[in-house]
Amino acid sequence: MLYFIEQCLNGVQLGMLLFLLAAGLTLVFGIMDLVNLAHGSLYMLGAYFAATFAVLTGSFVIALIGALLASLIAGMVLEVIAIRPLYRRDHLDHVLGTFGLILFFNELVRLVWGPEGRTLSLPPEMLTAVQILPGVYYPIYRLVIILATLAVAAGLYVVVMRTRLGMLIRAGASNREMVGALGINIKLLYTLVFGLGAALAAFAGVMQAPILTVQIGMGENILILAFVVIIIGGIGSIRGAFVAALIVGLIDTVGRAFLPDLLRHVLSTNAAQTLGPSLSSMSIYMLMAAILVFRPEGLFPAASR
Amino acid sequence: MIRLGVLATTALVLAASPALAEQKTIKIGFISTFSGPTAAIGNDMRNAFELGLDHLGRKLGGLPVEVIYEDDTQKPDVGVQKTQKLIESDHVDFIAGYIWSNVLLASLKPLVDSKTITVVTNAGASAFAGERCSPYVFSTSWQNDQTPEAMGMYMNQKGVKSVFLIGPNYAAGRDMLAGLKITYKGQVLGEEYTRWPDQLDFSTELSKARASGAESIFVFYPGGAGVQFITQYVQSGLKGQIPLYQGFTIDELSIPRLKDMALGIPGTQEWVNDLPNEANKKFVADYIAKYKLRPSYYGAQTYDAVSLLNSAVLAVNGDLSNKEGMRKAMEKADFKSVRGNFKFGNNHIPIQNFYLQDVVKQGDDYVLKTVATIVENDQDRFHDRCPMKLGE
Amino acid sequence: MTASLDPTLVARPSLAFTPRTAFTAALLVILALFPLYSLVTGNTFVLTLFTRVLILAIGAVSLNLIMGYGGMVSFGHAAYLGIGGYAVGILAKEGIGSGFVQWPVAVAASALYALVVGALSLRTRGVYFIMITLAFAQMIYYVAIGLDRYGGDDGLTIYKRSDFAGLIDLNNKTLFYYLCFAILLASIYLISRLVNSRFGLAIRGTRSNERRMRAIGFPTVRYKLAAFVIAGALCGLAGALLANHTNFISPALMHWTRSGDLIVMVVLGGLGSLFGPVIGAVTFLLLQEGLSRFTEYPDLILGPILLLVAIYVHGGIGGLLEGRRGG
Amino acid sequence: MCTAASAVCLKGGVVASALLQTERLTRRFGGVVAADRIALDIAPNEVHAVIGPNGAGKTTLIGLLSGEIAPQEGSIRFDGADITRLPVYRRSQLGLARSFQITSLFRDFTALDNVALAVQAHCGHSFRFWRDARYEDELRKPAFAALERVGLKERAAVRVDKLSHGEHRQLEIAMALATGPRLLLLDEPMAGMGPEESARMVRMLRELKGNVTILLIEHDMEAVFALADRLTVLVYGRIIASGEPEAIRADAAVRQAYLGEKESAGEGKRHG
Repeated sequence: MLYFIEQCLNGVQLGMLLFLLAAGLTLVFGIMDLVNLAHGSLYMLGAYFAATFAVLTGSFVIALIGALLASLIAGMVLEVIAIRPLYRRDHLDHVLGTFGLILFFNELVRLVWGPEGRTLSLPPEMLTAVQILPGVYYPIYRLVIILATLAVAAGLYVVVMRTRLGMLIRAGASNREMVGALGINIKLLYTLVFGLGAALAAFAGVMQAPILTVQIGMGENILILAFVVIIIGGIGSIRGAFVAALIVGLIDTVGRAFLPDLLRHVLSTNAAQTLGPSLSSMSIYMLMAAILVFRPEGLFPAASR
Repeated sequence: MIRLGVLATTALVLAASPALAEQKTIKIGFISTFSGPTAAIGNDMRNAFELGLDHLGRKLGGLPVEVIYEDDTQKPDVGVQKTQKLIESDHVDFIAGYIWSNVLLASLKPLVDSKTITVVTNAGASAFAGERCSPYVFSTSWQNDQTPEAMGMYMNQKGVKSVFLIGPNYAAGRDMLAGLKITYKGQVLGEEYTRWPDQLDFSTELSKARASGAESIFVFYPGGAGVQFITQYVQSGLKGQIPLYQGFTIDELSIPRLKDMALGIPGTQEWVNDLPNEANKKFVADYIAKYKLRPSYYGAQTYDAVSLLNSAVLAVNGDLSNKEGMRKAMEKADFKSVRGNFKFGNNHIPIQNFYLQDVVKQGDDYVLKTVATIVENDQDRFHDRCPMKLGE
Repeated sequence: MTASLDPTLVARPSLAFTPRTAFTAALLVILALFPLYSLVTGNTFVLTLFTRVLILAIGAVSLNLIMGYGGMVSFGHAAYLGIGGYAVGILAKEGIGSGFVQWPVAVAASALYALVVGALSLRTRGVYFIMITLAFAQMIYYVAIGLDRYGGDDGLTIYKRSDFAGLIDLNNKTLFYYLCFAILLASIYLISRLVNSRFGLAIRGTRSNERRMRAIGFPTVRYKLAAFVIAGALCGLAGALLANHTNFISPALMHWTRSGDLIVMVVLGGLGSLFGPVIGAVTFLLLQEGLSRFTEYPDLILGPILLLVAIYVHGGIGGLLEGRRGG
Repeated sequence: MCTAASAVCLKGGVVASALLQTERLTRRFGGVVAADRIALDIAPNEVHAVIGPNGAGKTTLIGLLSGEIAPQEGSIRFDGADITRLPVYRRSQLGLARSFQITSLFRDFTALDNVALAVQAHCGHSFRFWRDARYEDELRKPAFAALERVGLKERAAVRVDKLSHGEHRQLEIAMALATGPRLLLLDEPMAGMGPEESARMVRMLRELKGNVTILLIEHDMEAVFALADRLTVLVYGRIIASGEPEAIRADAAVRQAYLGEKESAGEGKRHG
């Protein structure tokens, strides 16, 4: 039981990272109707920025803040230069263009930071585990990730639900034309939203850096997961993204934790060992396919499209 | 503009195709990983290979050498393509390198089909040591199982009652965990394989290890993943509770990133930088002098490859068409290895000692030290599946 | 075939000497002559490289059928390469070396998979279709990783190429090259017939205005599904070729970025044009290969090129050669 | 003369002769009732016009009849057969052809190709993969004839996006005609036309009169009274009157509805 709780925490923690990534993606998708494969590159950039600032300042917190600002700016610049002209084009051109951006950014990072990848080391006090329940030890830092992300989620909720910007965002996600009709400076709104998405992605990139990695292409696998999340959650819906991220995170982790043992009852150990991890990865996509077949608008449709 | 690009590149591909190279210079193709999180390994290999050539005046058996380095990006399918390119386009005389067992297994067919004399400087897939051994393919490293087998023996000596195994789900990962189970006499309470190379979050596996109640954990994660694993192991607070035993997870490349986290985690290896023989002293000293870094076993194995190739070219005094001659010469392993001299098994895999190594702190510096010899003249357990015999 | 109608009423494919036709012709000639070239220079790798280009071009051609003519953007097309490849690999490992078995199985398996995926996916539209095809491709990808017996993530080496009872020896690089070339041309001809047949008009009409198609009495879904299956089968054949080409298959064959590559080739070459995918495949792979020869950072150039094409060019390079621009 | 009330009595007698008949056809969108127990019957070869202010549910009615919108209650019988649950394409194959209020054509095809597709839809399945359909007389001849009927003969080879708006409307009709329909559902064929264009359209439709049954939805009262044999007036999804043109002209309720057009137009904005 305690073990199960621990695994669920791991799942939640993964889910939280996914949410950070998916939130930006779903906004950009919902509001600008842009399929942005390059979102993972912003996640990568954020991590690299942080790694650099950490070396310069020696402080993880400063590095985090610096990375967020840098990514916000990078995102807005990217939007103005490369993304804006894509809005007029169809999804196919989005795929082509942003696919090109992935190649570009991976190469750029290789040019600037070298091929080896970086480490973002934590302050020593983060290197231990705490007893959250009798018998359940959990790494402090992973708790930090969960809490920090929850904070961001809450903040995002407030922004989207309580502010004028949020009103526009919601309006945009459910009815793009309407926002245009309202005579809002739509260009500026788009740039802001894209920058926000970039910052959120960067936040995810920085938070995972100390436990996982800072390396080229780190965004590509998790990007697909993020897409799964926003499809399951419903394009344009932050709430949907949050719920779906948790679901995906839990399925992936709990699946990895328990499937191999279950399989061992029916298969040879070896087969089970190989099949287990891939099965749990598959189950996520099965869920997504099922959702698309039976509830194409996702769990929380934000838009009537 | 794009159209011009196409024509230009087409022209380039046309241009980049030398007519059959006549044998003035020796062409060596070197395949390793030079990008991504494991690029450090590739660089260490390249450094060592360059150093080895320097030590020989950049000549093998008196013939000038040209080396073509190719990046397998750690992907089997890319590895095959690069291998084919080296053979078919660059018409290399020798090929060396290969970090990854799965890349090697994928590339083995073109190597064997083309009878290219190859020196594998790290990958030690079991199949390659056994039924898929080949007369023209040699290894200066080991068969995957050997190193963990040594660790298993050590854990027996220490009387470790039970262990939980964690490794990546690819050829080498499976070999390594299997190897430990061969010699280890205690209980194996669990065995986890993770997606390779893209899974870097080991929280699930660490939680399982903790829950299994095992007395120890054995792990195999080469390259960057090793750093991730150790970091997460420490973060999860397990270091104080469940001791870790590792193979290929802590090395001179990862220590500078791990620092204190690496202390007190023993490993086994066929080479440690402090091995007391002349060849090794020279190698390590010159390497540090030239690159301001410590060489790892990856480098050491690659450095030996240069000497091995040299012995081959000398034996046939430069007649590279005489592959039989070169093969027979190489089987003698007639050169000064930095691990101390060794013999080849019938499958062209070294029969050698394995040592216990530990991380120690010298001032601000962290280094690996040889603690003890675990096993002497160990031969891999797959050699009898290989039909070849030495000297035939 | 009929004179009774005013010929101006049918848009005949123009054989006029446009830059595009000239470029296409030149490209085909170059492709046809490569074996000669590598024979002269002894550089067999160019042949290996271009065989790969041809095979992927076949994949792109098949994708173009559903994407360019049917308006179905499949982000999972690499799955068929994998299925075709694994069909050959698995049969070979199990000791069935005959191409007469392997290739039909590869095609049939791909078609079957396409049938299932299509039947489920075609209930969705637009971006949801993109995503569901991706989802299914990912499933197959992980299935392959889970195939312990067939190498799992490490992939599977194929020791003998498909054997056609002495009819044709695939180990002969030149022969194999021309086989791929022939299959490519054949599939292009097939599609050129297809898209102007009643079936072709049905799927093109559906692409243009599906609501109206139903209103005038077309059960559109079954035609789309049929096109989806045909494309899958053709790409499965490409997969079988690829497996024979590299003598090695691994899940990487089906990684989503491979599907991305295929889309890029089609869009780059020009959506819904017969030779577009070939132009796209050649350009894309040569850019990759070629750029890496004169810069250490090829994608720094390739990436922006793709972006610019996406933004400014209508109908890809084909369109560019016709002077069509985006707006 | 038949009012909503007496529509029930039709059940017995006229049914046999009615080509299309709806009973209690109802469709709500949220709170809005776009079609409220509509009982409609259309005799063979008549031109039956449905008029009403914006948002009266005219387009919804077309949607229900053509099958794009599923009714929540009621039934539709076409030539005696119940088609309430049939998908769009099956109804079309039975001879129910429609034109669209907002022109909906295959813009990247030529005019002839557009019509030819319509013809193709009605001669067997299209699983024919080899023969070049652009040279099949079986498809081209009838298509060409249809274009001739609507006076687009000269424009046959022109791409649709090169045609004028008026020509688009004509093409819409041609496509509907080409399938040899038994019932034409015309959704505001004169929408957005200039006076002489609509005049031509009226002339064209009058030529069709007698050979094909037409259900005409139109704002242009002049056109309606020029063409229709019978009228049905729809307000808020309910039939308020139905009968010969003169009777409708005289009907007080209809007057009321049209005087009240303004606010119901406002309504229309929301749930049209």
